[in-house]
Amino acid sequence: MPRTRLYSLDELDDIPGTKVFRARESRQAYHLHKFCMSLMKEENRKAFKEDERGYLDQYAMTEEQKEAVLERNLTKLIDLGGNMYFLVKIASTDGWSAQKAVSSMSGMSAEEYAQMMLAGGRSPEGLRSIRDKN
Amino acid sequence: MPRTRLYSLDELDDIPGTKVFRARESRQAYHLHKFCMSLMKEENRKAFKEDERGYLDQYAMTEEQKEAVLERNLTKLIDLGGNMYFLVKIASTDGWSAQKAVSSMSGMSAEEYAQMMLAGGRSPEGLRSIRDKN
Amino acid sequence: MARISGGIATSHVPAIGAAFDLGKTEEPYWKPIFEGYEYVKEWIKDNTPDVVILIYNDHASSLMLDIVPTFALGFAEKFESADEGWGRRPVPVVENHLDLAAHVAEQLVIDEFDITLINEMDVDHGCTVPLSLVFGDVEEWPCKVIPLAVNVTQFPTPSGERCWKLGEAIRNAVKTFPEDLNVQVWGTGGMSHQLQGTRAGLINEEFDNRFLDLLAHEPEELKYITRLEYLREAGTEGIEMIMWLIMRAALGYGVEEKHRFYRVPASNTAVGHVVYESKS
Amino acid sequence: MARISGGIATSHVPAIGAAFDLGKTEEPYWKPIFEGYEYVKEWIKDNTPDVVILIYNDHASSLMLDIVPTFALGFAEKFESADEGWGRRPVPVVENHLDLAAHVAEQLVIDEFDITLINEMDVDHGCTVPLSLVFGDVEEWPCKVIPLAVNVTQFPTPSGERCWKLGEAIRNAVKTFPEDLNVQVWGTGGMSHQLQGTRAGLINEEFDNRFLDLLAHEPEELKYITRLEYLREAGTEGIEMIMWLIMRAALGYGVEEKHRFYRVPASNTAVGHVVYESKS
Ligand SMILES: [Fe+3]
Ligand SMILES: [Fe+3]
Repeated sequence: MPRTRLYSLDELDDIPGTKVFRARESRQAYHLHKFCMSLMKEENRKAFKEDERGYLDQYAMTEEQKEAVLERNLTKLIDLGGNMYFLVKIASTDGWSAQKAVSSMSGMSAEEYAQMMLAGGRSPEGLRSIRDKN
Repeated sequence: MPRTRLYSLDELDDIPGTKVFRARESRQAYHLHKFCMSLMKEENRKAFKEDERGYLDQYAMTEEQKEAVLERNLTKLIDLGGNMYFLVKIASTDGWSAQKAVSSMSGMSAEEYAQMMLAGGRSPEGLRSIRDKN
Repeated sequence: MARISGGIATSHVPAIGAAFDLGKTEEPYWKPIFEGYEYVKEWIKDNTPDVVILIYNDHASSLMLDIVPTFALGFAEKFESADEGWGRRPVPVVENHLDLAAHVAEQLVIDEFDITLINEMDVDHGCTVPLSLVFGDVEEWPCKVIPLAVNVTQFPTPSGERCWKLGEAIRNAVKTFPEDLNVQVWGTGGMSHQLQGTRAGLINEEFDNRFLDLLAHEPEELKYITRLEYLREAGTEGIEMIMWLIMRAALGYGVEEKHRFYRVPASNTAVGHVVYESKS
Repeated sequence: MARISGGIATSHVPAIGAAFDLGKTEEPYWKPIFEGYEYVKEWIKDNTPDVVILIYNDHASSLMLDIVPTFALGFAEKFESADEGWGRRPVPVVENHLDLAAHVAEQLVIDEFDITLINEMDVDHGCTVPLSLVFGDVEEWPCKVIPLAVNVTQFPTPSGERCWKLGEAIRNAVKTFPEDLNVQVWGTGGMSHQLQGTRAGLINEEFDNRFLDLLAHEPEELKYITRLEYLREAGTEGIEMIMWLIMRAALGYGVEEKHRFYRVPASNTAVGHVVYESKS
């Protein structure tokens, strides 16, 4: 007998400010992620920094994805299918800390975010479910 | 409870004229196989044919493996860890049929081997087990 | 709801693909082989599925060197024909049904199969030769294809029992897909052959025919054939028959054997082929 | 015979690795974190294993783009530290115990785990940061390491129950290895953290501490935490705690908790760490 689902997949969309990395996103961001992983080599990081637009044009990413990379708009890149484990390589190439990169999506300044983390991080209260508002 | 083994792994060595592709072989032939898979591109096949030795020297294969490739000695390459699904790419690069390549290990001429296949192939009788001679 | 309506199994010898591509199907060596597929070419016209889940093994084309998955499920939008050393076969691109693939992946993981998702790969003769044999020389494959590759080469390889359970789980996964889809499951590879050593050219007609006899109505007996027994009886590459077990299990208890074909040789291999319709 | 003598779990935050590599361990931000590892650095001197089976997840370094295995077992002779965008960490090469890896692979496949064999890969901070935290700044790691990577990112990911069973199967596999070896199993990742969106920075101390409370003596309750619950309670990356379950199951029923540490934050993450000795 097959096991039954423990929850409906729709519930994965019920978490505030959160996007789960699924097949759709993995397809949508495939070339964006290929670009990100290319930054795992020093010579590629150098080439990217010397001519960002030209470097991006080697990859079959969408124009929207390219622009979001140029803007370092991680919120938009997540929206366009990106996953942070790939995207953080852009931040590392820029010499940004992971905390600074993550804070850029949080709706706070890097300093406010750092203070929140020092004070124990963001509480899950009210952020568990859109539907249940808990 | 864990499942028990259905046979001892030593029995994999009990089959006449047969080598099972295991972890050891996979390590032993890793660079040989990397070379073989490089032949999946036309430009690499061309480069290999133009300078076989020079092309092989780009790969961290053993000298023995390189010589066996130069000699097209598939029997030896299997002995050195090779697996036929990789090695057949050398034969294809040479324009050999898979039958001709396989026959080169069989102890027969290509014609004798082809005749044996047309006559129904090699019988398993006497070739099942070294120990049991069946 | 989606349903599995039938299944096809066939050997996938690369030389058959070459004979097909080079227009040698009428030559005396190849004609009797291609005749064995006349039935399925007609049958498929009335039974064109929306999606084929195509169980095969990769032959050191995409999945055998750096990363060797036991069960690899194709998750890319499309799959090109691999260049196996003599250029890519001139066949259509294989297009995936991503929604069904995502659903099957999810259900298989829920059912405790530790599958590997493949976001990019080329498919080799194990996938494209059966498509050519069944659909012929076409501009586009007439259905979507979800490739599922099984490790049958680097030890350890999955058991017949595990393959059987995978087929059952695929059946359950398809059944719970909400869209109305006609799905077939194909198993490719085999029958007896050995491509190495002084035992090369081994063919075991008795073993192959017993396999074909049992597959339709008493397949449980086939689940317990070990890799060792495949090696001894059917040659180093005979284990490819475990892909047929996955197909068979995906079809459920009752099947009708619409067609059976067996011939020796094609190149180094015994060629087997069956067409089943599901009764349930 | 080989035996599993103990286990370690720890978060594997890349910033901890950077602080270690840049000699910042005495800085006020980092000092209290590194102090949490003083115990294990002493303990490991008397308890140096022959082999660590190190359960971690790859962070889009080697295994997340083209091929995404549920469970990937390292089969290469050695694994270099990955360049994750700021150069390779200056740490020793990770060397495999190939005979044990081959044995574990075989037993896991017999036990119906569909593992993926990895013949070549780099290991990222998920593997190397825990090694640095435990062994310190060394020329060579003092033991062999078999890396085992779990997909915790691309949906679908394995359930807690499946991870638990994998841990049990690893235990059984090690027990049947004929050579006399002292083996530890480590689980890395977690605790609560979320690296994306307006919910970034989420930390759930209550959830984390309950997890730590139950892990030693009532771990069964933790098996049933779904991915959905990890997402809601512990953030998008909190699911990395399933690697701790694999470690825990590999240790058998009775363990002694030798050390426990919890601190918020390191970069975006809550840091947790335990040291267990097996009683059986
Ligand atoms: Fe095959
Ligand atoms: Fe992590």
